Amino acid sequence: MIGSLLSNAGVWMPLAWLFVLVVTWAIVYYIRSRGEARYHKDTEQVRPFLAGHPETSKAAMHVRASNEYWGFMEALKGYYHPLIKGHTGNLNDYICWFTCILAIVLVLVISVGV
Amino acid sequence: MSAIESLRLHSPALIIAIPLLTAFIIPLLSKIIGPKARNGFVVAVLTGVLALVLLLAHDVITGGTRTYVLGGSTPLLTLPSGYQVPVRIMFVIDAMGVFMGIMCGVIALVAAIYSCMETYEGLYKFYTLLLLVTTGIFGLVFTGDLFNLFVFFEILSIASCGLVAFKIDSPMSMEGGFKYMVISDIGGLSLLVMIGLLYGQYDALNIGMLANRMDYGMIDIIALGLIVTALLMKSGSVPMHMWTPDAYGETPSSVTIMIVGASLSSLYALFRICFTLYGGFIGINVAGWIIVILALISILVGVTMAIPQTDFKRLIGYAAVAEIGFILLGLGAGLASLSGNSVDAYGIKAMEGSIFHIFNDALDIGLLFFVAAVVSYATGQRNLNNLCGLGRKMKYTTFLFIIGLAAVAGLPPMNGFASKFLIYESVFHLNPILAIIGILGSIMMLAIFVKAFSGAFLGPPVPELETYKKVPRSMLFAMSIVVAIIVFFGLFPDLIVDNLAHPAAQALVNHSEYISHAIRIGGV
Amino acid sequence: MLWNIPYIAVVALIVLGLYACMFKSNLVKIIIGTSLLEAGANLFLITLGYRKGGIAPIFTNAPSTESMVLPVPQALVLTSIVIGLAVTALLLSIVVMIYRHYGTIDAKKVRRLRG
Amino acid sequence: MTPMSKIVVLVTNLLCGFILVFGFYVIVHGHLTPGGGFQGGAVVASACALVVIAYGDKRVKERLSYDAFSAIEASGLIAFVGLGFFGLGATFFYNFLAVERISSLRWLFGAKALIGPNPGDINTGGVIPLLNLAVGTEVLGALSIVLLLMLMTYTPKRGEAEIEESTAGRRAQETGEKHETGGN
Repeated sequence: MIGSLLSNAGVWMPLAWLFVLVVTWAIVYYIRSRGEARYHKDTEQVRPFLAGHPETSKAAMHVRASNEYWGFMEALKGYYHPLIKGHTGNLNDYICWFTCILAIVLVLVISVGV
Repeated sequence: MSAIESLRLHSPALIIAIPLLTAFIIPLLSKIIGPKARNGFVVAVLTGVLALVLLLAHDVITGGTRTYVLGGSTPLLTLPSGYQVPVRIMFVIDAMGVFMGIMCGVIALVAAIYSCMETYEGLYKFYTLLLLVTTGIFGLVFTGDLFNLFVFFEILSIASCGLVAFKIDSPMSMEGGFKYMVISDIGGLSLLVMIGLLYGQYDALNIGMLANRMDYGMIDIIALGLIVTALLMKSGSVPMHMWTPDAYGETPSSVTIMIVGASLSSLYALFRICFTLYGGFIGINVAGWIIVILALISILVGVTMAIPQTDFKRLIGYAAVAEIGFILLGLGAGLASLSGNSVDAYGIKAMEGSIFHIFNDALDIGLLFFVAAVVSYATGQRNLNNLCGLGRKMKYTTFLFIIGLAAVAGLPPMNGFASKFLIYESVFHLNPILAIIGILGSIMMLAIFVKAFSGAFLGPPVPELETYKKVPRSMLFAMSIVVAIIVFFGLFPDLIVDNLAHPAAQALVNHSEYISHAIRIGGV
Repeated sequence: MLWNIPYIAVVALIVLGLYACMFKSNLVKIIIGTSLLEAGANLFLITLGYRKGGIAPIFTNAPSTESMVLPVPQALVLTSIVIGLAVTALLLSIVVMIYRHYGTIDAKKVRRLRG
Repeated sequence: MTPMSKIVVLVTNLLCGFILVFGFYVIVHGHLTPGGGFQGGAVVASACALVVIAYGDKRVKERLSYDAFSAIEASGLIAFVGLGFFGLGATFFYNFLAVERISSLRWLFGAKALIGPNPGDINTGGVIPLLNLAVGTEVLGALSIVLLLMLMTYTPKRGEAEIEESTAGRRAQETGEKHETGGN
């Protein structure tokens, strides 16, 4: 059938997938529209309740890009520190990596191929 | 013979000669006609070349492998009377070569349209380099001669190093260009030593003739190890990948997609040499497993290294390394299950997935680099920490970034998912761990671009980013072409896989058919 | 033993070139290393085409008695030398620009792109 | 670079003619004696190098303009690929001059070459001498540009260098490429 990608273990039909997506979206939207329309924009409801503390400016609250995954990188410090140190940016190291991999590949291929 | 007929007959040579000719007409022309007319001329030439490539693709798909002998009395005269060895330089174009040709035609056209708004001085040299990279990729993917492969590989490297180091004012692009060129030079020289090794033994440079005469002695094994390492370095698999973010991050915004295309065409060279030259070699499964292991490491390292990045383009550079890992995964799986002239059902599907992924990867990573370039063009900022709340003002760019993000991370409706789906399903049968790490890599890829998306586009409008330059329409037009192709391939992947990727995988696996075309006695 | 001395020279050149590229931190020495590598590859191609007692493969006024050396590797080396020139000229002009920006050509210092 | 002494300038004036003649000899006789496009072009470019060294960069900048050599280079390669297009009757880069079919073009490099050792008649080789000429002009232009560019970027430390530094610095700000040094 047009638009169906066969791999030997399964099939992927993007059009059918989209159709199902649209149907579920329609159902969800219908359920949402049945709810009570008590939410009004830019009114008292929108402001966060901070127990009386002054609200800091939105720009200051925005999580900047580099501390987005702060926890992830803090947890994997043992893995990240050597990895970042490994990327030295020094051209000599790039070529050292090349010769090491060349040696390993030659040993592997010769030991099996002969 | 009608014009169309002669075009169809000579199309392989024209596809390479026309960009080369325009590459050197432009310096002369730009003295006469204005910049607008020159941009239009380049775009017109590249659309013509893309049309020629599609014409050639139609011929190759219906008519089987095409050979074109440069300089022979008829295009098919591979062995003139009285010769046992094909002497002239030949183009042997099978489904795989033409698939890569379509990729190169599309990305060259998109890069040319995108760069209509470039504001560097000495811009005509920019187009000369762009067209030289296009000629290099076309030559690399069409040629049937090993030394010709080396020459086009070097044309590609020198021209794309010229593009990487084009902004002579910024010290970073100088450093990136220098590293790129030394790495490509060492890769090219090991390719030359490999050619020496094979030529010394079999006294033939034609890939078909060599594959026919190979008997896989000790020297051929050394040559295989040398060339696999050199091409893995040039395409950026892990331990030798560190030049990739340096070079991709510093290229002028419109041609990063061409440098990505250049490293993908060195992946094509890896496909060609491993399958066609060393197809019958028993030890090729070992090389397949080496490539699979390096692919896994490059998926993991590429993805994890992208998370701590703050520079937008460097982050996408590391994502490109992970994408190369996915393609190598499919390639390695295909190689590992290759036996003589046939591959089991899962191997073919893995190769189809990775060939299709080459095309998708070029488009997705190219689109993301275009979005990064538009963001740095509009706000002048490259560091993600200073960007905030661009989504409000640059709505269309945000929409494009979401599509690019979904495509690279392999979310269902996009083309990334179609090719990764093929790779995971078939690689799972080789060894379940491969598919698990692949899916983990895709999820982490999504995490990276969620970080880039929320960092740059979400959040409140920040006062210092208020004034930003309006994004020119030629950039948006180029990006919408790429998005249209991505969505089309996402919704109808079987059109591409059945018509192009499957014959390409088939053409690679049974290399004897390739050999018969290359050394057809007497020519028809 | 005598006939494989060129091959020993090829191995020596390639090893020297790689050594220079790997351990020398001066950028110009890295370029010298790449051109050493290139010289090694070219010498390898030339010695492949050698025939004992052969003369240069030029037909113009060639003495018809001796046999000639294989011409094909020499054509390959010609192209490789042209490519080597282009690469070295490009690398040297980039090193000139790097010196203007960084003020140094030490590979340990020229690495703002890292991490 | 400061211009050289009077003697060197005089010798250069004498030698330049001979170098150019020898360079073009090597280009044109490419299909007979060792040489050809690239080697001959390199010899001619060495004449340009001699002039550049002898006359110093001030006078060279007025006389030898970058655009002229760029035009030579571009026209050389257009001629080379154009000759390839001429062969499209049969295939690309087909040696249409060496074949007896086109009798009218017989006089231009169309004679039959003897196989094996021969005295070397220049009128043989079909398109190859023309291709050598095209490659020769292309390489001549390209190598002279390389020499001129190397000359222009090289400025002695005193005087001019500071101006050069500031212009490079100012241009960096103009293009808005703000890279914080020290990396991330």
